[in-house]
Amino acid sequence: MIHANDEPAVPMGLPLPNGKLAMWLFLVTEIMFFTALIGSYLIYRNGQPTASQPWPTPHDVHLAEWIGAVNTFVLICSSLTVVLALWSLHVGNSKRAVQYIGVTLALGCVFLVIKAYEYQQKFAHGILPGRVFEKLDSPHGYKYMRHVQEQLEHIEKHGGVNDKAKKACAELLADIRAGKLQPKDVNERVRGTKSIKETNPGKEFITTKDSTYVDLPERSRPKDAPMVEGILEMDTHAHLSYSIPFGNMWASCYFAMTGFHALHVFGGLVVFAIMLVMAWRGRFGPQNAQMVEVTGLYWHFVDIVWIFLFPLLYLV
Amino acid sequence: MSVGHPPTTAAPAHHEPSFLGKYIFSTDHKIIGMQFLFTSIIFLGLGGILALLVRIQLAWPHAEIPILREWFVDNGGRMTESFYNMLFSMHATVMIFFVIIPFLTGAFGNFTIPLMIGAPDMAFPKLNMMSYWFMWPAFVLILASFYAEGGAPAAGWTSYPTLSSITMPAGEGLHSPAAPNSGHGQIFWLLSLTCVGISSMMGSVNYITTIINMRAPGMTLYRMPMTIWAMFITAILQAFALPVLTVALIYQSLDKSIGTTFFLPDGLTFGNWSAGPGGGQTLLWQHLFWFYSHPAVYIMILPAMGMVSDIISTFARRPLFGYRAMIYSIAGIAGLGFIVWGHHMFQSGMDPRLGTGFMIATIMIALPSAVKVFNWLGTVYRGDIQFTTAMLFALSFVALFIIGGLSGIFMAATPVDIYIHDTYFIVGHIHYVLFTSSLMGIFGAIYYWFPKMFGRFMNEFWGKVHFALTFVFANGVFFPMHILGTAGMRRRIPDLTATAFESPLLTLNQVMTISAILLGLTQLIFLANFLLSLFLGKQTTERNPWHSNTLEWSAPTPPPHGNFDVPPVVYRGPYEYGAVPNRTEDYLPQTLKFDGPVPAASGH
Amino acid sequence: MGKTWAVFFAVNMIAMAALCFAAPAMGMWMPEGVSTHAHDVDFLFDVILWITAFFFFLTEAILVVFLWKYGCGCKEAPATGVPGFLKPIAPLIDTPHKVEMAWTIVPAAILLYIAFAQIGTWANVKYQSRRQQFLGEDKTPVTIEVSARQFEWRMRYPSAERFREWLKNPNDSEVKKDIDAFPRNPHADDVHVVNELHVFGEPVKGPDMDEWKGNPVLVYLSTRDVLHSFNLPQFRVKQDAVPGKTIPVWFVPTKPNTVKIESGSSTMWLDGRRDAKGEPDRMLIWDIACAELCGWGHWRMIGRVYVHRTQDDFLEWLEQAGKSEHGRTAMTR
Amino acid sequence: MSEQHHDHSHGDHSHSHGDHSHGEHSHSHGGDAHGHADDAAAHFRSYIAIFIALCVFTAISFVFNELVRGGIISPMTSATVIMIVAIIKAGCVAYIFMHLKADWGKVYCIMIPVVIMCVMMIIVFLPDGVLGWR
Repeated sequence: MIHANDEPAVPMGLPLPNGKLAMWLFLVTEIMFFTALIGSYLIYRNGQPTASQPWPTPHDVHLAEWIGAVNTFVLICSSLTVVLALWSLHVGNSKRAVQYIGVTLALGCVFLVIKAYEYQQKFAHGILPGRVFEKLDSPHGYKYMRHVQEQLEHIEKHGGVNDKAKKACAELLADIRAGKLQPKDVNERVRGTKSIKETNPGKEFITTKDSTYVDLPERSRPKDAPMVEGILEMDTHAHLSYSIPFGNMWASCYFAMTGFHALHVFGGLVVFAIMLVMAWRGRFGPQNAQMVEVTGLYWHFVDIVWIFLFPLLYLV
Repeated sequence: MSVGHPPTTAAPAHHEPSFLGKYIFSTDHKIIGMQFLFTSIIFLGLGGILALLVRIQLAWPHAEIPILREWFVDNGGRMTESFYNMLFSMHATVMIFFVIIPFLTGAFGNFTIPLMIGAPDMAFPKLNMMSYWFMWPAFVLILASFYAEGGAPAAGWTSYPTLSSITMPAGEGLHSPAAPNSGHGQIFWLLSLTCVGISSMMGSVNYITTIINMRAPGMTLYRMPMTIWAMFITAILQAFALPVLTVALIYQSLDKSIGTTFFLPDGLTFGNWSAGPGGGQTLLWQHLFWFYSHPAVYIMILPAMGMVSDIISTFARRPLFGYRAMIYSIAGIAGLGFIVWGHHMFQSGMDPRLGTGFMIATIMIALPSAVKVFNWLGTVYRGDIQFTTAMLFALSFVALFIIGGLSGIFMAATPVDIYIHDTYFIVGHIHYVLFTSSLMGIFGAIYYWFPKMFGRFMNEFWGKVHFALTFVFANGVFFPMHILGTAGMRRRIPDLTATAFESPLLTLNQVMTISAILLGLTQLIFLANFLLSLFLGKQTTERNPWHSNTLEWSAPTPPPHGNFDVPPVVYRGPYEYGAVPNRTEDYLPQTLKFDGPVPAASGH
Repeated sequence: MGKTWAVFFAVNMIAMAALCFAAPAMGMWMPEGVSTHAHDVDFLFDVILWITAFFFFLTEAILVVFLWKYGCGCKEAPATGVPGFLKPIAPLIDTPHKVEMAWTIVPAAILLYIAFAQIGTWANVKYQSRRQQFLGEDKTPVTIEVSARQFEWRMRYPSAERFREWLKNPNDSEVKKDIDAFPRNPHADDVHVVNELHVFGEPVKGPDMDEWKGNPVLVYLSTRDVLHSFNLPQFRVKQDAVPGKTIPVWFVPTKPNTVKIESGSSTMWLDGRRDAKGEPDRMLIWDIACAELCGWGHWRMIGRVYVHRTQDDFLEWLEQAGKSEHGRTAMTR
Repeated sequence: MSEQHHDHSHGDHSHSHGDHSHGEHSHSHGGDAHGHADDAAAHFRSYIAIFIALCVFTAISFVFNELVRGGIISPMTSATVIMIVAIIKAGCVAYIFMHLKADWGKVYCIMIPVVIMCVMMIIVFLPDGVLGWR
């Protein structure tokens, strides 16, 4: 028996405003969401690829590390500006806060523009899910050869490569038409073997007389095979397809992860834009501190996600 | 620092909203709860019809079914296998995502949470409204899938790739070389479930925030009724697990539509057609799917457990035995629930060493369930049981959850699972947990809260008839499933005469089907009782007809917008039933300030 | 009123329990296990069955008794002088911790026992590391690649010649390597069969009577389209075939079901029979019934297991199958 | 708690919190008016410091990646360093920018389970993807 009376009516709950608590809970769901994305990426990356058929390197898929690094820097800056916006509201400087939010919005847009440039590169090179050539054994190999032939014919007609590469293109096209080549040979002459060492750090190399190259199955050749200077090594801007083992899987993961991240960035930008509109109409002040804080929490989370995506996709 | 303020006494005045604002685009948690309730009942009917068609096909595999005969003229008047596969796939999808979950978290979560914690509404009423309206795209899409080219999905509710997700190469349409139904219908299914997921996620964030931050003064965590505890933990489960399913659904949609290969490995060949390069992992779908869907099993049972605890305690006129143990066991079920998903995958080609770990965790999860059952029995002990319809349903929950819980141990044991995996044993198990437990709990809750919801009682006599027949026929359908499973009958087959070991089971299947039809007809009694009582039921004359302690009974009936005429202040736990000197009633409402000894506080 | 409902619950529960007891008698129970690990699986099933049955009866009985005793209309006289049906708190509730501890620790112990009792059997039939030991180091398993597709099982055997070589030198490392590489290394003379899994054993003289010992079977399971499940209910074998993976499955039969029947010029192998003259026995027809939904034809994706009585029978069948047209060896359908 | 007594016809949560001049300071230590200016300056300094640290860390991971190309360190070492750097960066952002420093006591019961769950999920997935049968 207990006496459960005379207790004062104490307020219940956490000393957190509802909005902030709900945002933290929402972030929990977001953490799980991105964990599932990143977790499955790790499995795809470490599961099926083997030493002889590795996961694509950034170079294989036209991904520039420095662009990712710049984007990281942009997001870090925007994280700082949003926290400074909140700080400005706390010290009572609403005007400064609006400026900071404006800068954040601008930085977010810069991030998206850079992202869009990267995407455009992927589209230009056909590095899209389900559209990358992986296997070169038949029938996929012959599809690949036909595809390269079409690309070469396009180059023949419209140009678009430098002179040195143009000659190589013409030779390759002639050889394909003559039916002299296997898909593997076509791939080798497009891709070349010179730059492979640079772009495959840490992989096992087989040293030959005049060059080194990594032993990939698509490019696996007898040890004394001569080095081939690929068309893409002569002109990196030539639009020619080559075989990328696990290129489709890479593209799938890349677009899924960065795509959902970009969507989240966009969502944040919408809120910042709303804040700016509010400020423009003169309805923005210290009373909006919680709105800024909650949005800031979200924005920092988006930043944290990128902090993990950058090394996972670009570096490691 | 503190954001809490002493409550102001005056409830704010509200202007009376229009009909549209009051019943359709309502932000009132009670109305939203009822919206969920009505749609769930409609989908219950749909799911039930699908189930009956499944049962009929199983019992008379070679018969021409009177009405369907016209649809299957090409097939000699017999149901096609694809149609049959569609039936059970959609039955499971509808029952899980559009009946049980909306019933429990949507209808009763919405109705009970603010009322039972003494809040005027949810923390975010508009978000709450959105969470209902996000169900509508899901409703439309899932119904539209029946009319999609090839029909509704037929890859099971688990939708395992590659059966579900292989399509022609990107840009060549959505036709599936694996099954006619896995094309367009599957996309509808995936989008529909994504909408359900978004809706549930909004709901769960809202519920958690409300329960943490909106409790009435004095309503400490350990004074919350079990219903609220169960809803709270369920919402946490949803918040953690749903995003993972969302990712899986999105991945599968992308696989189907734009040519990604997340779940499609290399070298797939269908007839003469060979798919493009893959690189994906089929098993990953199962991992992601079950990472959600196992906790989802608890999402589908924990709220029912909570409501049943309240009902049993109320009608046994006894404090809930081991209140804290009940909370800890719910939390234990939820916590363990996240590390047992692999038991759905013992035979799936998952690393068998993982299987061992999952087995131990799975078997141990029976422990909190056992504790709960014992505590319910302890609650009934020395009670004064009032056999209302609600109480009968709650008691049947206990009686039949025991069967569902015990049969789970068979599947949890890896070697035994080798034999009974994908047999009717698992079908029996899930129906014992979801029909005879969750749905019985839901029925009990409807009978229990109906007076508070609508200000009228449901008819007790017909309620009891409904209960008795449901109890008998449900056991008649679902219990023999264990026998079928033990005899090796596979699930998801339309015709069991194809193998030597299954064909002797036909007679038992026919008995079950007759029982199932009767079970379906019995629900018409419920439907009639429910609808007629809405308008003709006996009116409630008092706020607290069951003499219950929890807060919702101190609100006016039906509760107005804003719920309470007097903001409640809580002085005690929710289960103080029993003899109290100097008091003529045998219950002490949570809002009652009362001097003197009170019944043993539950669970100390 | 209370008593009525107590009886109602009790009758239902008893009816269900009775069905459980009656089912084996009506032939609706697990079919006889015909592999070496089937006994272990069945034993574990029975252990769990008896434990759960005990708790089923215990808890349901308690529930029914409580309903009978504490239902309205059968209340005791109030002890404290308060009005109505009120009565004092039971002494049990005053010390709930002891009760709770008891009903937490006892089930925990039982559940842990159940969990740990399973591990050995599971490891034997699924852990790669246990395969050699379980099948016998000096035995050559019948090595078969089973490739599932919608909606049939395709089996690939080594040729009779190659298999004879393997049988001769079971401990040879080259042979072991060859067996391991079998799924990746098809030969031109491999024998392809559809929906028929042929394995064998050998009669041996036991100490007091004639026995029959099965030869281990090693199946490399793969699929080329969707998920299937390689399900041999009588052998207590079940394993999903996963696209992109090749999964080894192994077991040892303990009973033959196939007899060789020579009629004129042709030889037939019939399953479901004890001997050449006897009548077919339904219990000896062992299906390979796909257990994972694989499309519209899932239900009829069914093969048969033929366990030959002797090695010679099997080799003779293998030779003939190698010669005959693809998939035309089935004599029973 | 104050929410329930507000008129929620304007139920926007950003308004729901009553006393703005105090409640918004939930991230600051004291939350009271005194020492406001000092607090503010200290906060500003910490934000800038974290920003600089983040930039430095980004540079570090970039440089380590380049070192692999030069063959100076092994990819494994660099991967480890880069991932540790990422975790530290995330920690910095969460701890200072997201005010976990002040709010940890209120949200730890959400954050600890979710972190455990993330790590566990990935670890449990790995055997199948990485070690499983090929």
